[in-house]
Amino acid sequence: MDALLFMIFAAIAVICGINLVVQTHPISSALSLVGVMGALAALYLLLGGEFIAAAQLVVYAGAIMVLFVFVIMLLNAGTEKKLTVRPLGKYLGAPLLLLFFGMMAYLIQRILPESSPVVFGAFQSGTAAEIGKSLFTVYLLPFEVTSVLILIAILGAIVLARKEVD
Amino acid sequence: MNFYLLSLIKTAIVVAIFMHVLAYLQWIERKVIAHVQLRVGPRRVGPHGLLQPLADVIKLVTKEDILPSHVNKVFYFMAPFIAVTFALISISIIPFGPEITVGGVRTNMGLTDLNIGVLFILGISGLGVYGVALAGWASNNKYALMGGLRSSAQMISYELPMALALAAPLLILNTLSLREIANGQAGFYLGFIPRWSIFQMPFPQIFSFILFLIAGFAETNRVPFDLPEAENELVAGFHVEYASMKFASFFMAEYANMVTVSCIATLLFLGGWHPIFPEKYGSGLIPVVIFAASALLCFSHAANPARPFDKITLPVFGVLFLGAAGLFLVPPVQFILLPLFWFCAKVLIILFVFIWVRATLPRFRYDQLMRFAWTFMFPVALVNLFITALLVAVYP
Amino acid sequence: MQLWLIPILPLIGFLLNGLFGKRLAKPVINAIAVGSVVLSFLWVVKTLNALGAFSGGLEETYKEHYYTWIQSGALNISVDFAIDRLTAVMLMVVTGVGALIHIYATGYMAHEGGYYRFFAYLNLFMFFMLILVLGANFLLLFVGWEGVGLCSYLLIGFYFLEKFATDAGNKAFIVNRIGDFGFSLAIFLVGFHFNSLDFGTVFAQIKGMPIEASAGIFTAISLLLLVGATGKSAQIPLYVWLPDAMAGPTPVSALIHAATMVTAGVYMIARTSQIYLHSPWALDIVAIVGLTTAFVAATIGLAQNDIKKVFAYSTVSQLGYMFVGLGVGAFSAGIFHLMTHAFFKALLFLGAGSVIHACSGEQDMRHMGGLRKYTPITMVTLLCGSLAIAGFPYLSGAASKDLILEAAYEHAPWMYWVGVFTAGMTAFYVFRAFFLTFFGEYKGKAAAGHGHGDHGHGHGEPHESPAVMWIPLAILAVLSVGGGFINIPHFLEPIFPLQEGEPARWLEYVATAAGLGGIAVAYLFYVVSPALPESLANSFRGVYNLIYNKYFVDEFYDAAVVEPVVDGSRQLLWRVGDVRLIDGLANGIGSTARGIGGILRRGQSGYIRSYAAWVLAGSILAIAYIGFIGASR
Amino acid sequence: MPLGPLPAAVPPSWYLTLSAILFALGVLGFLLRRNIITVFMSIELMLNAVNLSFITFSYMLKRVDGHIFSFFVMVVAAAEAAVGLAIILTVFKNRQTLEIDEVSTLKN
Repeated sequence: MDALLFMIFAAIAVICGINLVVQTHPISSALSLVGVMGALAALYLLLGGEFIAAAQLVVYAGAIMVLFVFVIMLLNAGTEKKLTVRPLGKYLGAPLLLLFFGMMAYLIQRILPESSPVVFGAFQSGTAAEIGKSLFTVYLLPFEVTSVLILIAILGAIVLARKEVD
Repeated sequence: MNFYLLSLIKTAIVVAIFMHVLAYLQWIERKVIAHVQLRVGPRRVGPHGLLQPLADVIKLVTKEDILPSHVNKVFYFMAPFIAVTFALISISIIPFGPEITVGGVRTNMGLTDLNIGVLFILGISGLGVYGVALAGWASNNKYALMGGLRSSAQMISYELPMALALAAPLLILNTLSLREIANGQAGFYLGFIPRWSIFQMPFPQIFSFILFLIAGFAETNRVPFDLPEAENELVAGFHVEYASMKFASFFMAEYANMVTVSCIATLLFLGGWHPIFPEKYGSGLIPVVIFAASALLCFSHAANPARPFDKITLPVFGVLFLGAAGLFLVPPVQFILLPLFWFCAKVLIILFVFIWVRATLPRFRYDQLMRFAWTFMFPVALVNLFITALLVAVYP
Repeated sequence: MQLWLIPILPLIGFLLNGLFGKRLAKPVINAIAVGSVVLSFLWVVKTLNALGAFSGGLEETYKEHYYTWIQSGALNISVDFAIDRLTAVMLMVVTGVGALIHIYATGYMAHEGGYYRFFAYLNLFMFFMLILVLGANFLLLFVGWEGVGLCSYLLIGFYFLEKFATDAGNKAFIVNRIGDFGFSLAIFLVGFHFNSLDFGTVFAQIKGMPIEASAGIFTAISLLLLVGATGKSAQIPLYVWLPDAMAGPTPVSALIHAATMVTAGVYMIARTSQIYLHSPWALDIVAIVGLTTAFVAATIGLAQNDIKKVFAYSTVSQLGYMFVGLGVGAFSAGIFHLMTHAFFKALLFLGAGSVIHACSGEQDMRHMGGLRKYTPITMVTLLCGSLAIAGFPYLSGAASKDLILEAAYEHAPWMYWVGVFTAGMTAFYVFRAFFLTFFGEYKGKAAAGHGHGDHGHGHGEPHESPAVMWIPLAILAVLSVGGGFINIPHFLEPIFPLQEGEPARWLEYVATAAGLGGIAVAYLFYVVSPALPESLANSFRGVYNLIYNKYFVDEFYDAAVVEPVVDGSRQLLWRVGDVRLIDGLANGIGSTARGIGGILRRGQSGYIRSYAAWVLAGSILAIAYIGFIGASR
Repeated sequence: MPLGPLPAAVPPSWYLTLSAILFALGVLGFLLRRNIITVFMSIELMLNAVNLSFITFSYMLKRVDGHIFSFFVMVVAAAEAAVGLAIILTVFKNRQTLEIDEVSTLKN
C-alpha cells in the first residue's frame, strides 16, 4: 500500500514538475507547482510528517502560491515568446544537469543501498506537539530570528510595492 | 467488517445526505429571505415549493452549456471542479457524532478523523481560492478577473484572522483532532453550564467565535463580503461567464463551504454534538417536543387550510413529524439520533445566521473590506489569542 | 566605604551640565556644578573620618575593588580605588580647593558665554583628577592623567574664538604628549617586569630588591616616569606650555595650572617613591631638574609684566621646589609644599583674577596700580598669599619651603644656596607684582576690555569683586596663613619616614632672610623709587632682554623641534611617503584589480541563468569531491 | 534500484531520488525559462525538493529536526515570495516586461 501511494504521488509530483518546466504560460506552471506541493504533502504524510504536510498545504499551496497566481493575474502575464535556449544553457546547462542528477542518484543508491523501507506510522514524532516542543526549546533563537526576518520582509514588500516607487 | 467497505458505505451515506442538504439549503435560503422580505418565496413546485431544488437541478442540467470563444479552455473547465472538490473534501474529516456501534460494528460518525484536522481544514479552505481565482482569470473577462482578484486577495487576508481565531480554543482544548476537540467540550460547569469553548474557562472563546464567523463569511464569499460576485458592480463576478452545471457547481461549492464553516464553528465553539443541558434534566426530550409541536402545528393548519391541497399535504407532514418525534423515543436509535440532532441543530442555527445576515446587511466596499480585515480583525484576533495564551499559561 | 561616589559625583555634574546645560538656567547650572563638587568634598571628609585619617588612623592602604577591566594572560588589570595617607592629602586638597574655586568661578564667569560648557569641563576635570588620585594601579592613574590633560586642553582653549587661546591649548596638549609618551613607556616597562600594574603588588615586589648602584631597570622606569612628570608638572625641558596656558580663564589657571593638575607629576613621583628610592641616580636627576626649573623660572618671573604670567612662572618654580624636595628624598616635604602651594597659589591666581575683574580684564601690571583704594579685600588676601609664597616666617609657604631647603642642605649644600637665592627672587617678583598692582596710582584706561575680559559692565572705575569671589579668597587666605601648622610630614610618616636629626636653625634664618630681602628690594624698586628698575634694566640690557624673552626657549624649540618636524612631514612624509608610496600602491592595486576584472568580466554575461549554470558546475564539483574523494578517505 | 515486482514499501533512497529529480527539474526550469515569475517558481520547486529530503532524513534518523528545518525553509520561502513578488511588481511597473533577459541594466 505504502509503495503504491508513494508511486502515485511521486508520479504526480514528477509529472507536475515536468509540466512546470515545459508549460509556456506562467499560470499553468504555477498550478503545476501547486500540484507538486500537494503531492509532496501527501508524501510527507507517508513519512509521518503530518504537521509539515499541513503546513505545506497552508503556507505553500494556500498562501505563497496564491500570491503567485494573484501576481500573475495582476500583471496579466502572457505566454512567453518562443523559448530561445541560449548557447550556454544548451551546451553547458543541460549536460551539467544530467551529470548532476546522475551523480546524486548514484550517490544516494551507493550510500544507502538497502535501508529499512518506509512504512506509514513508523515515525510518530512529526506531530504538532513534538515540533512545537523542539521549536520552542532547542530552536527558540532561530524561531525568533525568523519572526524578525518576516517582519523585515513585510516592510520590504510594503516599501517596494508602494505606488510612488519609481 | 472490512475497513474499505465500511468507509465506502459511510461515504455513500454522507454524500447522499450532504448533496440533498446542499440542494435544500438553497430552498431554505430562498424561503427565509422571502419571509424576511415579507414574501412567500417558492411555492409553485410541489407543496411549499419543496420540489423547487429538484426543478432547479433539472433546469441547470438541461440548460445549454455555453462555452465562450475567448476563454482559456483548460482552466475554464478546471475551475468549477477545483472549487467544488475542495469544498467537499473538508466534509470528509468532520465528525457528526460520537463513536457508535451498529450491528456489532464499532465506528465513529464521520468519514475519518485526522490528528491535524483543524490544520487540514485550513489548508483545504486555502486551496479553495484557486477555483474562484482561476474561474475569474480563465473567463478572460474583466469583470470576472476583478472578481477573481478580489476573492484571492480577500481569502488570503481573511485566512489570517480565521487561523488566529481557531488557534485560541485549540490552546484550551490542546488538540488538533476535531473529534477530540468535540469530546474536550463534554460536561458541564456547576452541572448546567455546558463546557463549550464559548463558555470554557479560563477564557471563554466568545470573541474568537464571533471573529471566526465573520472570517467565515468572508471565506465563503457570503454577504456582506460577497465582493467577488457583486452583482451590481461586477455583473456576477467570477462566474459571469459560466452557465448550467458549471455555474451550479460554483453554487454548490459556496453552500458546501457554508456548511463546512458551520460545522467547524459547531465543533470548535459550540461543543459539537453535546447537548445544551444535561440528559438528567431531560435534554433528550427536546427533539421530541420540537417535532411534536411542529406536527401539531401542521394539523392545526390542516384544520382550516389556506389552500385546497393543504388538506392533503399538511397532515402528511404532521404524520412525518410525529414519526420523527416517535423515533427519538426508541432507545436503540436514540443514542444515534440525539447527538446527530444536536449537531445538526447547531449547524442549522449557524446556517440560519448566514442567511439572516444576507437578508439584512448591505455589501462592504472593497477598501472597507480590506481595512476591516487588517486593522480590526487581525489585531483583535491577535489580542484575543494573546490573552487566551496568557490565561492558559497562568491557570493550566 | 563607597569610594566610587567621590569621582562619580562630579561626573554626574558633568553629564547633567554637558547634556542639558544649554537649556538650564544659570542658578541651576551653578547648583549642579558647585553642588556636585561640594558633595564629593563632603563625602571625602566623611570617608576619611570613617577611616580615621583625622584621628591617627589609616596606617594601612584601604582598597576597594570594583571590577576586572582588562584580563589578558598573566596581566590582570582591575578597576579599584585605594586610599592611603598620601591620597588623603591629595583628596582634601583637590576637592577642597576645587570646591572653593568652583564657587569663585560662578562669580568670575558670571558674564561669560558658554557658561555651562565651562562648568561641565570643570566638573569633568574634577572627575579625572579624582580618578588620578584614587586609582590603585598605573593604568587607572594614567587614565586620570590623560583625562586631566584633555580637560586642561579644553579649558585653555575655552575662548576658542581667539587664536592665541587655541594655540596655547594645542601647545599644552602636544607638549604633554611627549611626557605621556615617556609615562606610557614606563608603564609598559613596569607591566613587563612585574607583570602587574597594581601599586600594592608592584611595590611589594620592589621592596625586597636591592638598590641598584648604577643605571638599571629602576633607573629606566623612574627616568621615563620623570619625563611624564616634567610634562605634566611643567619642569624643564617641558615647562613651556604652562605660561601660555594662562590664556584660559583665571579660575582654570588657579585650579588646574596651579593647585591640582600640575602637581600630578609630583604626586605620581611620590606615589612611585619606592621605585625612585631604588635608583638614587634618578633621584639626583629629579632634584637637579627641579632646581634648575625653580631657578630659571624665577629669573624669568622677574621681568614679566602680565600678572598671570608672573604667577605662572612662580608656579613653575614652586613646582621645581617640590621636585627638589622629592629629589633629595624628602617626599613628605614635597607633598607638604604641594599642599601649601595649592593654597597660596590658588589664592594668588584667584586674587589676580579678582584684580583683572576689577580692572575689567586688564592683565598688564603696568596699567594697574593704586588698586588698594578700590579693592581692599583683594589686597589683604593677596598680601597673605604673597607673604606665604615669599616665605614670611610661620606662614604656610615658609614652613614647607624650609623643610625642602633643609633636606636639600642635607643632600648637597649648593642646592640649598641655589634654593635660597631662588627664594629671594621669588619674594622679589611676587611683591613686585603686588606693589605694581596695589600701590602708586591707577594707570588703567577706562573701559578696557581685551580678549575674554569683556565682562559686560564696562565702566572705567575699578571695583571690588562680589562676595562669591572674595569669600573663597578669604578662606584660602586663612589657609595659606595657617596651612603651615598642618603637620603633613608627620601625617605622612607611615609612608615616608622622616630623617632623624634636627637640622641647624640658621638654615631657616637664612632662607627667611632671603625672602624678606626680596620683599625689601621689591619695595625699594617699585614703591620708593619707581625709576630705579628702568635704569637697572637699561644698564643690564642684555641680561634683561634674555630674561624678558624667557631665554628665547620658545623660539629655540620652534627652530629646533617644530620647524624640522613640520618640514619633514611636509617634504618627506607627504610628498614622498604619502603621494608616491601609499597612493602609488593604492592606485597600483586598483589598476591591477581592474585588469583582472577585465579578464573575469568575460564570465559575466549578465544573464542570470548563465550564473546559475556556473553555480551548478561548482556544486557538481563539490558533490564529486565529497561523494567520491571524500567518501574514499 | 531494484526494479521488478513492486515491494510493499519503498526504501527512503527512493524518496531521496525523487527529491533529486524534483531538484533537477527546478534547476532545469531555472535554466530554461525566461519569465521571471516562472524562474521564481522553479526556485520554489527546488526548495520543496530540499524539504522532501529533509523530511526523509528526519524519518531515517528518527529525529524531528528535519521537520524543523523544512519548517524554517517554508518560513523563509514565504518571506522570499513576499519580497520577490514585490520586486517583480516594481520591475514590471518600471519597464513593462517580465522577460528576465531584458532586465539587464547592470550589464555594460
